[in-house]
Amino acid sequence: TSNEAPSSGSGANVAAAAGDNATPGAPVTIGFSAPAADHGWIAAIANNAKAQAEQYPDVTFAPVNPTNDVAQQIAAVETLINQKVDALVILPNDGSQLTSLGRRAMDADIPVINLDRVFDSPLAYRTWIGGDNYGMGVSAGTYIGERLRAANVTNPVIGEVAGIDNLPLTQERSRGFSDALASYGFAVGPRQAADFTAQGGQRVTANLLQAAPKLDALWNHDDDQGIGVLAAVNQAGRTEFFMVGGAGSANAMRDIQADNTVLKATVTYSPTMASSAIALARLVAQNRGMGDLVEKEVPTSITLASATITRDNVADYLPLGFES
Amino acid sequence: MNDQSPTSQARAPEAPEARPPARPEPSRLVRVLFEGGVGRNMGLVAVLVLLAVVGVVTAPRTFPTVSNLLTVLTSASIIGVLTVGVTFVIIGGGIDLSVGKVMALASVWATTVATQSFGALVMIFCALAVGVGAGLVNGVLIAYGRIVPFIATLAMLISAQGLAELISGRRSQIVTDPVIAAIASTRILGIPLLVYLFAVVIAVGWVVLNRTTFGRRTFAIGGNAEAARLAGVDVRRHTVLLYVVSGLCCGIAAIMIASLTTTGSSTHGTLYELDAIAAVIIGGTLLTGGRGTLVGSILGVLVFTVITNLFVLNNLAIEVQNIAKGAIIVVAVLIQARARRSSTT
Amino acid sequence: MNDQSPTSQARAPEAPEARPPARPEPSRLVRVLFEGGVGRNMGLVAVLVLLAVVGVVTAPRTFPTVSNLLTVLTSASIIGVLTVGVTFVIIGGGIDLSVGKVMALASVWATTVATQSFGALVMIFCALAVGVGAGLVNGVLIAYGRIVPFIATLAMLISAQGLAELISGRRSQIVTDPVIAAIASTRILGIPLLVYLFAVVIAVGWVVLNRTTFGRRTFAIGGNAEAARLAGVDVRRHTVLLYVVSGLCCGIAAIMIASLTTTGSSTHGTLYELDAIAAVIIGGTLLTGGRGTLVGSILGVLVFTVITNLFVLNNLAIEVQNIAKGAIIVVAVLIQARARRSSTT
Amino acid sequence: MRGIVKTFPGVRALDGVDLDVAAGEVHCLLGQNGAGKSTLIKVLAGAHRPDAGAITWAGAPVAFGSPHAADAAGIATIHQELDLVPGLSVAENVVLGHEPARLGFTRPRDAEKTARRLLARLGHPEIPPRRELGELSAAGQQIVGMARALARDARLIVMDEPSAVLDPEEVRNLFRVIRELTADGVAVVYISHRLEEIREIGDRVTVLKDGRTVARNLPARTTPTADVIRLMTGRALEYVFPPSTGPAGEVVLEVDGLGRAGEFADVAFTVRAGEVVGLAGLVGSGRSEILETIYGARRADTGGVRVRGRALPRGSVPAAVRAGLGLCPEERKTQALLLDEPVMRNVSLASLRRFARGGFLGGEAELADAGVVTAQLDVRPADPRRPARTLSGGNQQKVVLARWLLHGCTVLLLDEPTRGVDVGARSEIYALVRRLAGEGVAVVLVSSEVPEVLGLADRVLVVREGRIVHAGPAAELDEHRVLDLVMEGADMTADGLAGAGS
Ligand SMILES: Nc1ncnc2c1ncn2[C@@H]1O[C@H](COP(=O)(O)OP(=O)(O)OP(=O)(O)O)[C@@H](O)[C@H]1O
Ligand SMILES: Nc1ncnc2c1ncn2[C@@H]1O[C@H](COP(=O)(O)OP(=O)(O)OP(=O)(O)O)[C@@H](O)[C@H]1O
Ligand SMILES: [Mg+2]
Ligand SMILES: [Mg+2]
Repeated sequence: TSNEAPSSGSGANVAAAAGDNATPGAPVTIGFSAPAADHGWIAAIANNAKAQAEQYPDVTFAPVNPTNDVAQQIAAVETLINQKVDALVILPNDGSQLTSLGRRAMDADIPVINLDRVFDSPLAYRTWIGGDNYGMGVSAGTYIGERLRAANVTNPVIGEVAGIDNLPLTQERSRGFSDALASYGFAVGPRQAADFTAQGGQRVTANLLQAAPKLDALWNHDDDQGIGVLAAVNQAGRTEFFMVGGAGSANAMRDIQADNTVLKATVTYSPTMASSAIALARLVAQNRGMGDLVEKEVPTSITLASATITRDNVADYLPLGFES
Repeated sequence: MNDQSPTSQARAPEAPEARPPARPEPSRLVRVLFEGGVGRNMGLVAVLVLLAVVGVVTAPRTFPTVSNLLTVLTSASIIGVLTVGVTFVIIGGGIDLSVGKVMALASVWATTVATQSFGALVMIFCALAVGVGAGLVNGVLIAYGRIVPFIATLAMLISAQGLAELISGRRSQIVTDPVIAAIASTRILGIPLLVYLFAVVIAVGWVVLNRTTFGRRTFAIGGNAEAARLAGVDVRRHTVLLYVVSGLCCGIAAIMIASLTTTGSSTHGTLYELDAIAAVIIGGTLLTGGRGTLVGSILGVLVFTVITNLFVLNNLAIEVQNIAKGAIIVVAVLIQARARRSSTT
Repeated sequence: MNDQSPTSQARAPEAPEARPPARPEPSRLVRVLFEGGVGRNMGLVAVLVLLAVVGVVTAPRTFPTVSNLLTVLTSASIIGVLTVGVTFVIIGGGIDLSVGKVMALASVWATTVATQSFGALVMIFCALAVGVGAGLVNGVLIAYGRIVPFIATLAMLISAQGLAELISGRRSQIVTDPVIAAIASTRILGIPLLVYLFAVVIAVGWVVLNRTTFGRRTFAIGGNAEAARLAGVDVRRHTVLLYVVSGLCCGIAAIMIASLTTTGSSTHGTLYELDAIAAVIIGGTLLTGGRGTLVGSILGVLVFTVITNLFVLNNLAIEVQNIAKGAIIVVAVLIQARARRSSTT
Repeated sequence: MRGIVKTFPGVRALDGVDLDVAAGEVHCLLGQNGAGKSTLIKVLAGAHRPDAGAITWAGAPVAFGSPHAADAAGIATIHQELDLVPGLSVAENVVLGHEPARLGFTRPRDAEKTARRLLARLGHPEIPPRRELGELSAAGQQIVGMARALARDARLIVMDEPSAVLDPEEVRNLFRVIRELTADGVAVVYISHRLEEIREIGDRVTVLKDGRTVARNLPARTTPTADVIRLMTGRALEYVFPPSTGPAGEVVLEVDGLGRAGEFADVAFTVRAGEVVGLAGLVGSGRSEILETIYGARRADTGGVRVRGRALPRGSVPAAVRAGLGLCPEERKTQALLLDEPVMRNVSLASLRRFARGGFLGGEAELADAGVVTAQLDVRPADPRRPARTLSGGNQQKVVLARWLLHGCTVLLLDEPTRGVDVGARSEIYALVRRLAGEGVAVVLVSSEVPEVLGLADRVLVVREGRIVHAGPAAELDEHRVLDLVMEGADMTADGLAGAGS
């Protein structure tokens, strides 16, 4: 949150270039396009990308107008292609809808680093780096399953506050969640979709708590909307269940550390991937490989792991948390 | 000012004062309520009853509980407060598309670190001032700049959104002030403070609209602005005031939402303007102005909120919710129109 | 412009029929263009020129290029087609909030696996049919169900959204048909096919609005529905047709967006209705109906698109963009109003 | 038409009306405001469906389900409320509903040709067919409305108060056209509150009262006026102007060098307490503009206005109202009334402050006082809670007067106060104006009816093309002299108006 005292250098996470890759190469321009930030996670993506690019003296960072409209994102990236940048980092509003655009860039010999939401065709990107939505659901489900089993709860009522239901990522998270719970013999009870905003989280949760007079556990997909979810839980005075967050905001981590709310854990989906994407784009544009790998090329696909943060390990992760 | 008291004229000798209003007077309370809009909104009341029946049947254990009722009222309170302001503007012949984002801007401005450091009172003042200021700009652009309300308030929507993002750095600003944070969790006699606030805003709005010269002039301007002007009403100043009222409601709603979500954020209130306008129109206010009731608008808000609540309690998927919601709106309006037609004949 | 004020005749009782229309006839083309709206929209043209100057100054290497111009026109084309339909509806005294989501629904319906298996023609037919069908429902609800247009089309918006989500399973459906996929990438004489399509829709819309009985009656209904009824116009049938026209435009736009994004999706067109309505109103069409020009609406769309393009080329942060956009809209409307006032006096 | 019944919510507008119209005649329909004349012709035009009754057209029973059906049968109607579209051109209005078209494509040139021909026939070849209708004055629009009716080659043309916004010259033109039509065997139903017009143009008269036919097929030229008035109002009424009430007091209103570019210039006059000053002039001469500028509704470019010696700020209606001015504007419906609001609220609109305590309304005083003034003016129906929309034209006019009666003013500006008002109400309004003057109110009266100006005013100002060309006591003028002044000495006393007046 911007009203917290500034900590850890504007909260952006950057990787220092190490080894051979630290030496400046040919100057390159990296175009960057992402959805408009109406959300802490997306804001962190943009911030991380920018901060990472500033690490490199040989990189010119060319971000375009973030937008939540597919047609506008297409127009914006087209201006980058027209400008003949050396590499593109694209977090599309919708992977399918921008696939043809990725193809066009690749056909114009501009390597595309596809960030998070994946294009439909491997021909549309050089490298994909992103989080593991299914794995995130699995992590959350596993934590809840373990904890409930340890407490010997039978037939638990497990609630789920999803993000925007239209997004494939939401559907994957939910699938992972229910698959993981199924392995414990549990099922998802009341499930409602919010919209990644605190206000949506509050509204949906206030009603959902009415639908479930007694809950055992609650998974909320997103720590930004989680602020509202937690507010609704507190306003209803409900304490009989525990809650798991998602994404890994610094705010959620502080709540976990303080251990004075129902929030007991969160599963990460880290916006640090944007920093890595810029680093990858630089390497690809300069025809370099990744330092620690034997291969001379950057791999075509990198999937981040979803870690489970609890009170026990929160101190390790707090520096990576993004401000909502 | 002038020597002829008009009432003395009016009681001039040849006046046939032997003609009292002959219709039997209904009890005063009944009359006040009917005149105030309940009478014209029997259709909406019927729709609410219908929805309640559906709720009792489909979710017998969760729907008809006091705590669920209070949840519905709390959910309705924020958009309800905005709707009160929008009702004024629409009855006065205008429209306000900016309410959702002005509320967001006010919530952000009131929750910056700097503002919060001065404590709750300053935060409240700040939210109200931002709302009133935005309303003032809207009103002046419309009344004196002669920009059509749709465009002026759309521009305000966009600008307020941008300003809110700029100030907040596109992040949720967490409310640390305990007083503001407590508003949403305080209950008096078991009823949340937000519900009281909502009730007070409705009551004040109702009195102003129906029992003051300001309200009367609002109807007059919406009904026929030229006639109002030629009757000596300062139409432009009044128009400015209407948007200020709407802005003030945004300020109040900003405090409420900041407390309810424990954040100030530029994402608050997205599309609230459409919901508020829809509630006003479902409530029977003419989009062209001059006619409408506050009670109708509030019933409209409640219809929307109860629909959402029913869906959540029944754990319906969002796409089914949407399809059904569209159909329910149409049916509600048809019932309402039919009820009104039959009540006037 | 003409020397005879309509009342001057009253002072010339003698020799009435000896006075032929003295006004010199301007060239036919000039007249057609002026009558068609350019004359009334000099203000908007001025705004566009101003924006172009800003573009040339701030982005001299990227803004004034053919490829950038074509990018602007392509971006404008989809919302532009919707705006044509909305212009008809608003001139006819209604409003259509559903265009964005009806387009989304049509794009989804046209790109299901089943539909795609029949090939491009069936897909196009399907998109148009869905658009027309939704328009028909809107029109019937409004004309015969007597539901106010704001509510009827809002309900359609919500339902279409839900239906699109249901059909698509909330996923983007990929266009596999090569013909449809090719529409957006085809260029003729270096100009994208989408831009031609846009031009054709504008041209047809202009002719229908200004040169057919349908178009002239649209003005009549929006200007004075009762007068139109008394003149023997079937107002209700005409109203239905207006919404069908708007729906048809949604169908065309659906094909265009499906091709441009190579997907059909329920997320297409979110909030396009507000942009379309704003463009129509900036273009000088009265929200109350009866007056307006198609050319103005298109200029309005272009103003919006060029603003966005300028922001992108200059790489402005989104929050600054929004604040500036609101201000630019206000200034554009003020310039336009001033230009029109001075041209009529 | 036989036994036509039509009820509206709460009102039985027509309660068994009969009407016979023969080919080639001018059949006049008379009745007080609210008698049901307009409703009857709306039934005839297919705009309303009657609840009961039969219509026989050319020997066969018919039922017009829509305006289109009546139109197809050969009935054209000029409705009382202008049934025109302001946003369309003159030509498009003339042909609306029957646009010359090929395959749906309009043929604007044909439409313009038609419009030009018809406007010429009505004596107005100079109205440009391409001009947007909304830019024309009310009189110009009325003429377009008539052209519209003529465009249909109808066998029956119904005219509902066509002369209300016309000046004498225009009325003369209208009558010439009516005579041409009847000579061709077209039947005309003519509605007007000006009895002298009936006498001039009418053949037979049918009188309505409270939704019933009280007299049928009276000979228009020979029935004594007093009989007609008695039939309409149910009482004997002397259609005369009340006498002036004696010498005027001190000067209350001073208008000095007032002007607005393009509208009027150098307007200067004074009005004393208790004096009625009439402004005579042609439609379009700028009288309304002068009144509105005095009132502050338009901002003066030059000159000023003083009330009791205190200068009014330019362009401020609230200041004018505070200083004691009141205006009854020319267009009741668009400029004066809140049609959907109850009569009571229309009446109290200018006086809200009086009924408010600290801004709060709510006493019964408002209803009671509004009831008293409306009763005083005999507004019918008497219930002040009825929406203004449901009142007839004359009663709506009384409501506007009641507004200023309730407020009380030092200077009352009246713009065409009797337009569309029946004889009964007219004499009541005359009496009221006189009474107010007697109580010391200064009155400025604009009227297109010369006898009204002469009969009611103490002093007459003649306005021509935005300038006062004559000022003098009413007693020194007669109708012909005023018309001469108004028309710049054009020779027009000879024929058309010979039968008018009395
Ligand atoms: N649409 C309506 N709804 C309700 N009442 C109506 C309506 N139209 C007319 N009336 C009522 O019907 C009666 C007859 O009205 P109508 O307009 O026919 O009178 P009129 O004879 O034409 O009067 P005027 O001379 O003032 O034009 C009046 O009492 C009027 O209030
Ligand atoms: N709608 C209009 N547009 C432009 N000019 C107008 C319009 N109406 C009136 N005018 C001009 O204003 C002047 C006065 O017109 P107006 O008809 O109001 O005069 P008036 O003397 O009040 O006539 P009336 O007898 O109708 O009251 C004329 O010069 C006329 O050309
Ligand atoms: Mg009438
Ligand atoms: Mg006038």
